Amino acid sequence: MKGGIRTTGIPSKEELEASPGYPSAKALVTKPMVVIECVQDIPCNPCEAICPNGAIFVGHPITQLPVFYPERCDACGRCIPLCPGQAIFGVDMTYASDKAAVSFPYEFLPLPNKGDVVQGVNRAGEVVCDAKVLRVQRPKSFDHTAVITVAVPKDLAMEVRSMRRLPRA
Amino acid sequence: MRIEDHPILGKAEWGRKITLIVDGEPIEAFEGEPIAAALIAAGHRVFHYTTKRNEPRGVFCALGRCTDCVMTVDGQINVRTCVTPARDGMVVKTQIGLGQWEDLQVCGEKEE
Amino acid sequence: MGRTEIAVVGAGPAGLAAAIEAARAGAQVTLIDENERPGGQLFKQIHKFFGSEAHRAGTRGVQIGRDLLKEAQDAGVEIRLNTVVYGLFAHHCLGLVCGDHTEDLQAEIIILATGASENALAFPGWTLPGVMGAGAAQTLINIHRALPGYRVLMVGAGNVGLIVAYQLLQAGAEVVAVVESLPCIGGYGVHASKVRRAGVPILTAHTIVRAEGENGVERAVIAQVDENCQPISGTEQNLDVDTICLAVGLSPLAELAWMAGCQFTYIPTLGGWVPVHDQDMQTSLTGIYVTGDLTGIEEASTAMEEGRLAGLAAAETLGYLAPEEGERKKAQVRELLATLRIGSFGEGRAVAKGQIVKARCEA
Amino acid sequence: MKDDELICRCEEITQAEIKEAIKFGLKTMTEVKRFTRAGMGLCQGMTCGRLVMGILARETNQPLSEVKPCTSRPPVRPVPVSVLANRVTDDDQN
Repeated sequence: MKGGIRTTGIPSKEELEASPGYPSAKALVTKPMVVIECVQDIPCNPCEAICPNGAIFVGHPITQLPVFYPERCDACGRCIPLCPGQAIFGVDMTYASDKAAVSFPYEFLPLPNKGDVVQGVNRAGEVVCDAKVLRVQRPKSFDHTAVITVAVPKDLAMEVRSMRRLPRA
Repeated sequence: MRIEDHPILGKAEWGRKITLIVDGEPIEAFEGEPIAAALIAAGHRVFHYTTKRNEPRGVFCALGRCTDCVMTVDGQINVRTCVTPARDGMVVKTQIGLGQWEDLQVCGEKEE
Repeated sequence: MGRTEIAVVGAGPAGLAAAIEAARAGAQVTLIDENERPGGQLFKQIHKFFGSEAHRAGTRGVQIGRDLLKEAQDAGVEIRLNTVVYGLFAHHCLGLVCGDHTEDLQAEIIILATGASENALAFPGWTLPGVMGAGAAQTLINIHRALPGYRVLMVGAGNVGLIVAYQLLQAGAEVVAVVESLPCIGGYGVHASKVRRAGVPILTAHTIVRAEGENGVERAVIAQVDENCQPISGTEQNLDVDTICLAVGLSPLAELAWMAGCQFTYIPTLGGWVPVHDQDMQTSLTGIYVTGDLTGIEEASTAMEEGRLAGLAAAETLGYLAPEEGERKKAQVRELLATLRIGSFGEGRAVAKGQIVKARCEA
Repeated sequence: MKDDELICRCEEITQAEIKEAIKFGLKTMTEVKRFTRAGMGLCQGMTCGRLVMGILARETNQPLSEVKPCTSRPPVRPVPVSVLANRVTDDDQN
């Protein structure tokens, strides 16, 4: 098979859309929610345990792909820093008329500051847009994984998945 | 280079600052860290030259198994620097080939 | 000669878990490690682990290491650090190197948890300073906080290669590329995705052709490979790097098990020669148990469960656990182990592990 | 891998030397080690052992499952003789 996560490290559109953790375009426009980009049968289920609303189901065996129920998700984002694969993101299509807010886990230094304009990158690490930093969360419970929320053009909400690393001081 | 700050591990907590004499030059180290770590942090790459081909070798396994990082330390040859803790004033030399014993005191042969 | 009831060799995840279970059951346990710090490779695993809550998923390896150490101390395990086991002799006697002298230690049961060592890859220039094991780089950056280089080429896209590439970025180095000679990425896709998002290309069907430099690596030459893993001429590329990390697999570190006379079997999926063992992790020799990567290359999560299994079995053998209780506890651990060996990444290991036990029955 | 490539880093033995030795009829790792010194250096084959096993299997058309490592002997880590000779027993300690 050409393309796809096993050859490129990037989940393909087909892989993502076939995954039960990936909300439909229809659901996405209704409210903020998480997007689970977990496409391989790894034995792992912390996302299921931490969700206070039962919006994520893995079940048995724990290699099953997480099933996401958008209607139950209140976008609290607790699963984002916990996922050992950093495969969960937050997407808010309702953020503004022309912008969406995207949240992603980030484990590099230096961290950006709220209000900074950083470069949004896609799953291949390519810069696709400027992105204004809306929030940088790093409470103790996240165990050193920061969650950064940026505003991006709406049509890039399902493309931007991180930011270009900032140069070390 | 030292990694002072780290996104996961936080700010480094170094031990007591000490000095190693490496090929006659002082370099800064922290007490108890492996000699090899201090050398790598100081940008030192060649730890010994091989016996037959006189080729440079440096840290390869960093676990005390491969013996590529051996140097002459306080006169003792073939010291695996990746698992030997640094102590203040240690005299460390890039080992040439099999090296040469320099100070028999460390072998316990010197009579008091 | 010193004596103990259970001697555990190697204080990594498997050895620590074994020592904790056995000591909790009431046995006298001596845990021996050649390093200055216990924990094996756990303290350099700064990423969050996979698995379920029972496997401490979502917790970083370094924290699991701290937890296990505390548990071992609380359980009354005697931990002997800076102590090399240089030999395993008749009558369960271990030869120890402790600083300036040697000692003997005899144990009723010996649990070997000696782990694994990194495989090498020979190519022109592989002896230059700056070429090192991925584990070596990981030790330097995460334990000793010394950066071995600024521009790194990672060879191998299994989990070790991908994880260490990511951790090199976290430490402040640039990873110029990850090359993998196979047409597919061997490690978890999510690890590959993290590296890709950080801007690092993963070049499958590529290999390192040579390393060049005077007194250390100054550049690497990589090339595409054909179906037989041979470089295709004309596809060479020069990469400006000062460090080349090798992540081309691990082999069980089994010298002591060989020396003891344990029977072995060859299982490529598990890293080569592994000592055969039964459902309780006991080898072909009564009273000698094996656990962790020594019994086949897996991961820290499985190593901890296998360690627990060996620790429980050893305590049971010595009478510290009633047979029913022992069986019940062991069954729980086996179940936890089984859940880590399913799915496309685990099935092969489950089959291979079954072969080991089968080989033991036939031995 | 080219023939002039070093395989044993400690004793600086090339693939060519190992292949040449195998032509004399060597079939086991122990024979190759004694004949060529590959794996006889300071690290005792810790790094090159697996590479030599691969070459031996290929050159003798044996599956890898037929090639066992060299006999494992103490000490399994480099230990100064002065330390090995300084054996402390209970009698010394009491």
